[in-house]
Amino acid sequence: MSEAVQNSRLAHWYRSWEEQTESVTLAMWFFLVTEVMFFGGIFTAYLIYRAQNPEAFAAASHHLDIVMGGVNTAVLIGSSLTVVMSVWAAERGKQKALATWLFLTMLLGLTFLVIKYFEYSAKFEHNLVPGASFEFHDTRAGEHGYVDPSRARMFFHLYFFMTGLHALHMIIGLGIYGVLLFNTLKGKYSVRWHDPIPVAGLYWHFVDLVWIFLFPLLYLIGRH
Amino acid sequence: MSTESEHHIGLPQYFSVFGALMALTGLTIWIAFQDFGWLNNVFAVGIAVIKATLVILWFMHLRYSSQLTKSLLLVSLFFFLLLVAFVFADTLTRGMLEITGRPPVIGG
Amino acid sequence: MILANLPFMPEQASTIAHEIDELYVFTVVLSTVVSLLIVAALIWFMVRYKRRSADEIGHRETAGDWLEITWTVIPAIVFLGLFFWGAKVYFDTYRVPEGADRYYVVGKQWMWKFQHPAGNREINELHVPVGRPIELVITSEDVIHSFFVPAFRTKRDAVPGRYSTAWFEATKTGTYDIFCAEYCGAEHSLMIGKITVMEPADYEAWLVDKLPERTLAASGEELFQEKSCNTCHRADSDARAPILNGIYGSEVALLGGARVTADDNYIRESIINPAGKVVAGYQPIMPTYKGQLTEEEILELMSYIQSLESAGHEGEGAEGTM
Amino acid sequence: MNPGPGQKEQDMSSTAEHQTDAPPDYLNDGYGLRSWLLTTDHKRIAMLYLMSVTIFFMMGSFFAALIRAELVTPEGDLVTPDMYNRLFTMHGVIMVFLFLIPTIPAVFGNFFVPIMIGAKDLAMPRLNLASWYVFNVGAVLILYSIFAGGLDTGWTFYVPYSSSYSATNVVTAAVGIFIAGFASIMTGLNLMVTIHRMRAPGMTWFRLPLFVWANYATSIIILLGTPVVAITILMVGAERMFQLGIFDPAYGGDPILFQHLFWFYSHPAVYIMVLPAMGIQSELMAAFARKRIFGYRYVVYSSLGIAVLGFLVWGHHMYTSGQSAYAAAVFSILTMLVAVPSAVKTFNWTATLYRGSISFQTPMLYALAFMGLFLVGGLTGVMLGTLGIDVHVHDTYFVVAHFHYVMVGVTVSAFMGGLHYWWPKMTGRLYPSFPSKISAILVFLGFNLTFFPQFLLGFMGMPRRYHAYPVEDWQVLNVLSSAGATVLGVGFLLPAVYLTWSLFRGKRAPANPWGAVGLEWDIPSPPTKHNFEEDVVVTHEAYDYDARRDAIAAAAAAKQEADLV
Repeated sequence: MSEAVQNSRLAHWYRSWEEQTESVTLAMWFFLVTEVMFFGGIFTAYLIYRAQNPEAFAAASHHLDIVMGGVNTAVLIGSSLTVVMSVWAAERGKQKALATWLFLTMLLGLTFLVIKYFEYSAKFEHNLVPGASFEFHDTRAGEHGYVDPSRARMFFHLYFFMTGLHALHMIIGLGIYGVLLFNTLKGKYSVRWHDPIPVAGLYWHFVDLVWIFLFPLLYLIGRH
Repeated sequence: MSTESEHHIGLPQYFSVFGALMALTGLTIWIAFQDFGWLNNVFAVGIAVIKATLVILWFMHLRYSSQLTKSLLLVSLFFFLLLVAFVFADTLTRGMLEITGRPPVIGG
Repeated sequence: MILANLPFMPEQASTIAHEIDELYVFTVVLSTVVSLLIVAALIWFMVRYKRRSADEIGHRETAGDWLEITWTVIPAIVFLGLFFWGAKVYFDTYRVPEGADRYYVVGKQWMWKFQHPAGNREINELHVPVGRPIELVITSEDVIHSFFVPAFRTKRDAVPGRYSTAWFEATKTGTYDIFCAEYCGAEHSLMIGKITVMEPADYEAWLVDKLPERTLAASGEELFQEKSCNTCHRADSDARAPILNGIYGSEVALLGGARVTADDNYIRESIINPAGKVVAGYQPIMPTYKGQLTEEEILELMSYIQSLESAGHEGEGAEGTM
Repeated sequence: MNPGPGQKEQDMSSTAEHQTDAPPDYLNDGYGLRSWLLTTDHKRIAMLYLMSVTIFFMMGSFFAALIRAELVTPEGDLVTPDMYNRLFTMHGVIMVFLFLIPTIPAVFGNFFVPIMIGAKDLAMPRLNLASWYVFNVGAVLILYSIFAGGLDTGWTFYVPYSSSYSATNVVTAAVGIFIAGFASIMTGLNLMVTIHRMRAPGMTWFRLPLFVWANYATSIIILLGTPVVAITILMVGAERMFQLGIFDPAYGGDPILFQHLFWFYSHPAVYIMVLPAMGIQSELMAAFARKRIFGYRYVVYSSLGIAVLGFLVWGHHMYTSGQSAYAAAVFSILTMLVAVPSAVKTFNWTATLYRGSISFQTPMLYALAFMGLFLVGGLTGVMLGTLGIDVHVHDTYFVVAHFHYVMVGVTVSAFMGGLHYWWPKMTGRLYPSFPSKISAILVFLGFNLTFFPQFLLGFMGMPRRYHAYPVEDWQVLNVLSSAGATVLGVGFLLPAVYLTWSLFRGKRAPANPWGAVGLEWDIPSPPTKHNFEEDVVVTHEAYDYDARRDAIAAAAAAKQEADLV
């Protein structure tokens, strides 16, 4: 890439390349602070309601498909690895490797959403989606006693809200990585300037982090 | 990550972190099926925190970031826990004072 | 009492009204004095250090660390003092004294419904005897309302799904306004009522000629049979459900080791969501009654359960064990 | 109140006599709609924000005027109860989310933080322009909900009324507020990164002007608080649209949990509104007493103290809501602690005037009004934080009077003070000083006449959000309050007249009309596109008048020669 094009990437109000990279990375970290508080609100609601109805939440969580949840966790951790590899490739200017890792990340992200789609459609079939058709039966083995369906429905309120919000963040992530892939194929990035790759990586890792907490809190309660 | 040059994270480190994350996922699923009573919750959240720290330190390069970036994460966690703590402080002590004439019997 | 007839102050018609007014007037006077001192200092500086010439500049000040510490610590101490006084008054307003008469208040979109212990029901009107502590158990059927009587200085939100308690002891007979203080929709400002404080004798007389056929507890007992609660909650039953005599206000050990005090909210939740808190030694087999009982019926059952004193001693008006 | 010229800024600027070699100032650095609507210059974006917030302030005030007109008569016969509910809700939503929260950080923060720290622009100019568009999209959604039937939940959106019982378009307004909140996050993020990364060499943390510190503390609150109300509003939206009844008592939901999540943001939000105003107050006191702020570091620490303690006190909005008495006591102690930094600031501002050289131009009138009104607003806040008093006065006009003393008395008078202080620098024009002093006095008198009677009404028990009050003898105070509102309205309209006039016929402003010290006064007014022609190196403290004695003399001479009164 010609020197002129590269220099146009250094915005005139920054004093050096490092300063620009640091500022952009810092801005993303600040944004992640807002995301932590954003998910923090709904996690607070989850913790309060679970503390108030542990039995109902355990019974409701039993309906979630732990296989799909586990696979999704593996898929997301895999996508974190491909993101890290894309940053590794970008730092060394390996354009072809960068493009493949970005594509793999998008592929894994898409897999996650497809598995999510199957999970949601399974919930529709078992009418576990909050609304008129919601009906709940405690399917746990052994004697657990009576569980109030309305409290179990509260679990599904939280489940659909949290996983839906997470899936929305995943879709936004796919959009970002689509743009990155497009730019990489057009040769916009070089060893000298490739800031968007690690910054978008931070966002993707955060979405993975949210799932790392969502998975145990939603899927793994009431399994014993 | 300030200057990239001196401390490139090598590929083996990435793969070992990836392996650890996958192992921890398996572990947390296995533990979920064993009955440790209330310890189950502690394990579930504990393993999630360990996995999160792995991702943050290595994958998100926080190890080599500036002091400011490191403190950002702690600040946001502090305020989140503050929100949770105060809301729990309210919900847990809600019924105490409102019994006719009988002082609340705490614990015991 | 100097506080009784200050201008712009509502009537003092309850025991705690006096306490709250004292705290309020003290804070107002303190704030005014402090503000006037600061404003005086400001005005004096403005007059004394007016700019004399266009290019005059202020003197170079060295920061007074000690001065800063004093005007950090002193306000903190004054404010904390205010906190303790305020907290004492607050806990007085919310800790219901022993042996208060219990009235039920149900807020419904744009009206207040009252139930006397003797069973009388009123809407937007409440008659209470003077000189006796009155406990109000407040709930709402739809949105959040707030029961507010300026003359008694009491205010408590009526939150749907749970009971809140407030109490007052009227000291002056008369009629006072009841307002809804929490915005609750179209006719929020029309959700007002009158509370009439009467001499105990007049109150008894009023009760008698308006007496419904049976007290709350009696209608609660009838509901207890009608909803076949007694099939399990029987004194002599082979322990399929806990005996309810004397359970109210006592401490209950729950399945899983927690201990909770059986207050109104616990009983209401056990009716609506029985599996929520199961008594130790019993199975969670009780079905939910959510949707089958109106708020008033739950209150009647509540009164009945409270009237079941433990078999040991004779409660007032208790019918003994079944 | 300030310029609300319909058309864009650039067609009004006078025939600019182009200096031959010097670069043109930012107003004349490009003409046409494109140069304004696609600008990345933080100064132009600040002017765009100024226009948006002026329009919203006028709309909010219009609803306030209707509310005051309604309350003149006890029967409430001007508008129907439903209409009245929509009026006070829209007054609240527009004023809080579209005027008070964005204004000072987005207008003066955008314009002056980069200049005050010696930077050419904000860290992310494109994000800055995007925030203006996002803000306007959010605002359009909120305003659309007015014409599509209005919103009657109050700006607090308390559940279960807002989620299951209100028939008005709650979701549209909620999405609008979510988007406007996102714009606020973008501004906060931009200011935060700029202050951290873009300070000129020599501009250490304790040489920063206090206005920059105030914006820093505000950005902390914006970044930590705004997302929580965003998620809370999404929950209400989800409850209305998808029956995900997270707060619905029928499913074990807890309406008080909504209040916790809402006030976790909304109390720090009142510090988002008041902290930048305190920053302007520090600037005005230093400039018009020509003296360093007394105890600079303590004022900085109290700003940061307010930002952090602000997150610990939200429960004092819920003393009577069924929250447990112990939690109420904890929140009350912490509320007393959060009042201390404000007291420290007040004492420091007062001490700044000691042995200063005080001049009484218009911005200083607003600063002195700020002092008086902040004393009343702050101390009544402490009263409301006291458990015993709040039980009686919660949700009455006492609370309405308190937060108007802080919102209008403190934030808006600081905004007006800042506007009159920086107007010459932003537009290169001087406004006539006599009418501006009249309007400042009118605002002060009208304000007190409007809101002081409401304290009395509040303690007498008049609940808030009532369109009709049954008690006859409250009418006198309400009529007084409504009369005050008209005086306040005139006081706010006057500046719109003379400031717009000054854009066309005002005298050309010298670089330092007030003889103040600060990087923004060393550059021409209006500044050029890149603020500083040569690189800036900072050697002095923030308000070092002694070191700049000669510069002040020169500025005073320049002002004299431009025969300013």
